[in-house]
Amino acid sequence: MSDPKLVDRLERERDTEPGDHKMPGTVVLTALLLLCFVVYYFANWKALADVWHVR
Amino acid sequence: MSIHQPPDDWFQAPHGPERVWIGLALAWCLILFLMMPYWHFRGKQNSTGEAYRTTPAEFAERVNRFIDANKVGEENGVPLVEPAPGSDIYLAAQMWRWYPALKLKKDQTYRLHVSSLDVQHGFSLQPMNMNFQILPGYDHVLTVTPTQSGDYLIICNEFCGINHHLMTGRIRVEG
Amino acid sequence: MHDPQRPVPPLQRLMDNPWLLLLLGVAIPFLSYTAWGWISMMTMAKATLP
Amino acid sequence: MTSLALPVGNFRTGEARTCDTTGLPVCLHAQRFIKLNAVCAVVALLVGAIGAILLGLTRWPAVHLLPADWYYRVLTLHGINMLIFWIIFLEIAILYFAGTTLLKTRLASTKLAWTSFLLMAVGAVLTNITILQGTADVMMTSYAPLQAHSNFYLGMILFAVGALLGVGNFFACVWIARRDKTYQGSMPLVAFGALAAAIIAVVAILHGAIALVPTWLWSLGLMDAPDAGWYRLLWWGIGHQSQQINVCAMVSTWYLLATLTVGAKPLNQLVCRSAFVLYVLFINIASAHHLLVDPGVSAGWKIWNTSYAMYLAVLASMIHGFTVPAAVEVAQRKKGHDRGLFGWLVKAPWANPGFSAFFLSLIIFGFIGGITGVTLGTQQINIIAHNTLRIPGHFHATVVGGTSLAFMGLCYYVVPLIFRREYAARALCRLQPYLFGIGIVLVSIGMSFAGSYGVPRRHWDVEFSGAPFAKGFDSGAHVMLGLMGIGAVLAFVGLLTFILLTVHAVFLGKRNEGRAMTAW
Repeated sequence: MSDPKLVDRLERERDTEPGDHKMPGTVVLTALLLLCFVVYYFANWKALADVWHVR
Repeated sequence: MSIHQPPDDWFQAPHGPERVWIGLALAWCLILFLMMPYWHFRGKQNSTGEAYRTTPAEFAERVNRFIDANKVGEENGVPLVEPAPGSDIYLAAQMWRWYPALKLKKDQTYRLHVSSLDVQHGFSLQPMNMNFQILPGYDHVLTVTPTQSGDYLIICNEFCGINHHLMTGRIRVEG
Repeated sequence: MHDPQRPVPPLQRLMDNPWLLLLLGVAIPFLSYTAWGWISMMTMAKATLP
Repeated sequence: MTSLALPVGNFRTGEARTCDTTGLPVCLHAQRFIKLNAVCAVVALLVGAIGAILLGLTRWPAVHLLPADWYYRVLTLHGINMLIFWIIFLEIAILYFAGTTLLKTRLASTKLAWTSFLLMAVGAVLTNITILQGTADVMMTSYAPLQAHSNFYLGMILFAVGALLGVGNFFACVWIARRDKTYQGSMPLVAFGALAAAIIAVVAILHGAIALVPTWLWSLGLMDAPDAGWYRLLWWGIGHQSQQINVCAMVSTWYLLATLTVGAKPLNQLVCRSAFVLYVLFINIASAHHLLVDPGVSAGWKIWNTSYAMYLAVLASMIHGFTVPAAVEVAQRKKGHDRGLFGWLVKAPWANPGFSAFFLSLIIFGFIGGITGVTLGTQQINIIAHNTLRIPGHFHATVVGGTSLAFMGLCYYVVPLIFRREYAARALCRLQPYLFGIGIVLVSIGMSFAGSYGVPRRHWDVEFSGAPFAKGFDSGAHVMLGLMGIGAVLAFVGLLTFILLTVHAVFLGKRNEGRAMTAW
């Protein structure tokens, strides 16, 4: 960021204008994350179920 | 702006995809949360951390008495012990050995007492890959039921000094 | 700069109060993790080695 | 150089300058301590890096470089320099930045800052010397009753006290900023994240003091050995908490770099701040996951604490994992990079090392570090993971691929903006985050899957040659250890590149005073 004016401009801008943002790419990325999470997590429960019983 | 003071009215409920994601993440976290209590009551693998206070000297004495009462042979210089199914069995961790070697019956349940006679050790059963922390002064009780027969290796997986990698033991499970 | 007409929500009050956050941030883990864990270890029964 | 008008804030004459690039005020006292702490951080990083390559080449069974005693010595050195010294020195630097520049206030106390810095530096040097003398081969965790030389504990205590004073200075800055009304109402988001990190640091350092002071007295022969279980409980109160400081500092760095590189703004301040509050309140109890297969602590304690009280801190990380890329996406689309699902990502400034380091850090932390961490920290699943290589596999994705990489990205801005020197060899700078990121991904994956085969961590010889009972691991485990070794070499090259570029820039780089930094 070499333009100092950019910061001034950003500072004056409001944070969020409700409803005018689209983020479909992020939705896909995070959905993928959740999918990996679910798979890895339950694969581990499966692996655990195969070992000796212990209380 | 993340590096400037936010506007006065920043306190706003999220909306759109962000709101949906928070809901989804919360639901997933609830599932994560429920899995542990669920497995605690319904699963077969739970280390509840059952333990009693002891001392290395007391525990060593108990291990020796256990060996004297149940010894059936020797393996690689380590006494091999065959206890009665359902009984209390003892295993000592010490720089750098697991003592004695155990001969167990498949599908029988034992109360395995493990403690350390010196520093911290890690009980790691291979290739089953079950791991427990072993501390001096703590009689760690694992109520185990071997479900497969075969020769199993106990390795130490908590650093315990220069010969840590030599600290191995044996559990033999017969069908 | 705050508009005095608008009441500040309680959650925002918490977020804008570093000292309260510090107090809660230290107290919660100390009670839940440290004190409880410590009590759990101290109340451990003695091994009955016959 | 310094702008004629004094910057906004409570600065006295000659005490501050206006940043030529961002227009933010920079307190000159704070700037000095940012520099000092950052330099020490990079020195610790270099020590840790030399350790890293030696360890990687030892645990790669085909190479098996070091003898056993040096393996454990270097492992202790590597752990402490990377996880404690590199990270905490840089975090204290971040606190000086956030506590002054972002709050538009002067540094609260120069004397306190000097005391803090000297204690930390002396502590770090003393600990490192003791380790290299071979009298502290006890690993970073130094689990009692395994004993190190008393200077090892003393060094750690000095370092911790110094860090606590640095954190205290940050809180003092917050105090005077509020008193002088240099900010009103809510502080900037990045400063809020730094506040969260500072609070967690207080928890960590208090636990460190309770654990290490009796241990130090024991090593001097003045006390009985601390109880092993008690020591673990208290030690993990600093051992894991210090990693939670990383998480907060890293997430703050993500927000900062997203702003600096693509002009991203948080979508919703309430969401971001709530996530930080969840960290402050709940993430610290998660240290219990180190004691999941320990004797003595009850199942109730384990489940309650490792569920982070219903996984509220996991929720927080998942929220940041959405809001950060979403902020980038929104900013990019506003600039016109609006094609399809991922046009915004394709058109992102991948040649800017600040951006590539930040975004790779986000991906590595989330997809590898986060997922594995939550899974390993599940009470029963820990039975098949505790003390295996899965554990370092996890934290090399969080602390190294996540935090360290994000901090490297930060350095690509700190050096031009604070040291006011430009990086040379720009092409190499652009390449560096990828080299390091890919290397560390291989290290993490190699370790994680070798650990799934049961390969233990902190273990010199997984063939157990010479042991009474011995059976090596499957060939699959060896493939994974090989992958780890190759990754370690790549990551080391990437890390060394970073250190050389940064040291060169700090001492010999072209000065940029009086003008904006050269854009990446």
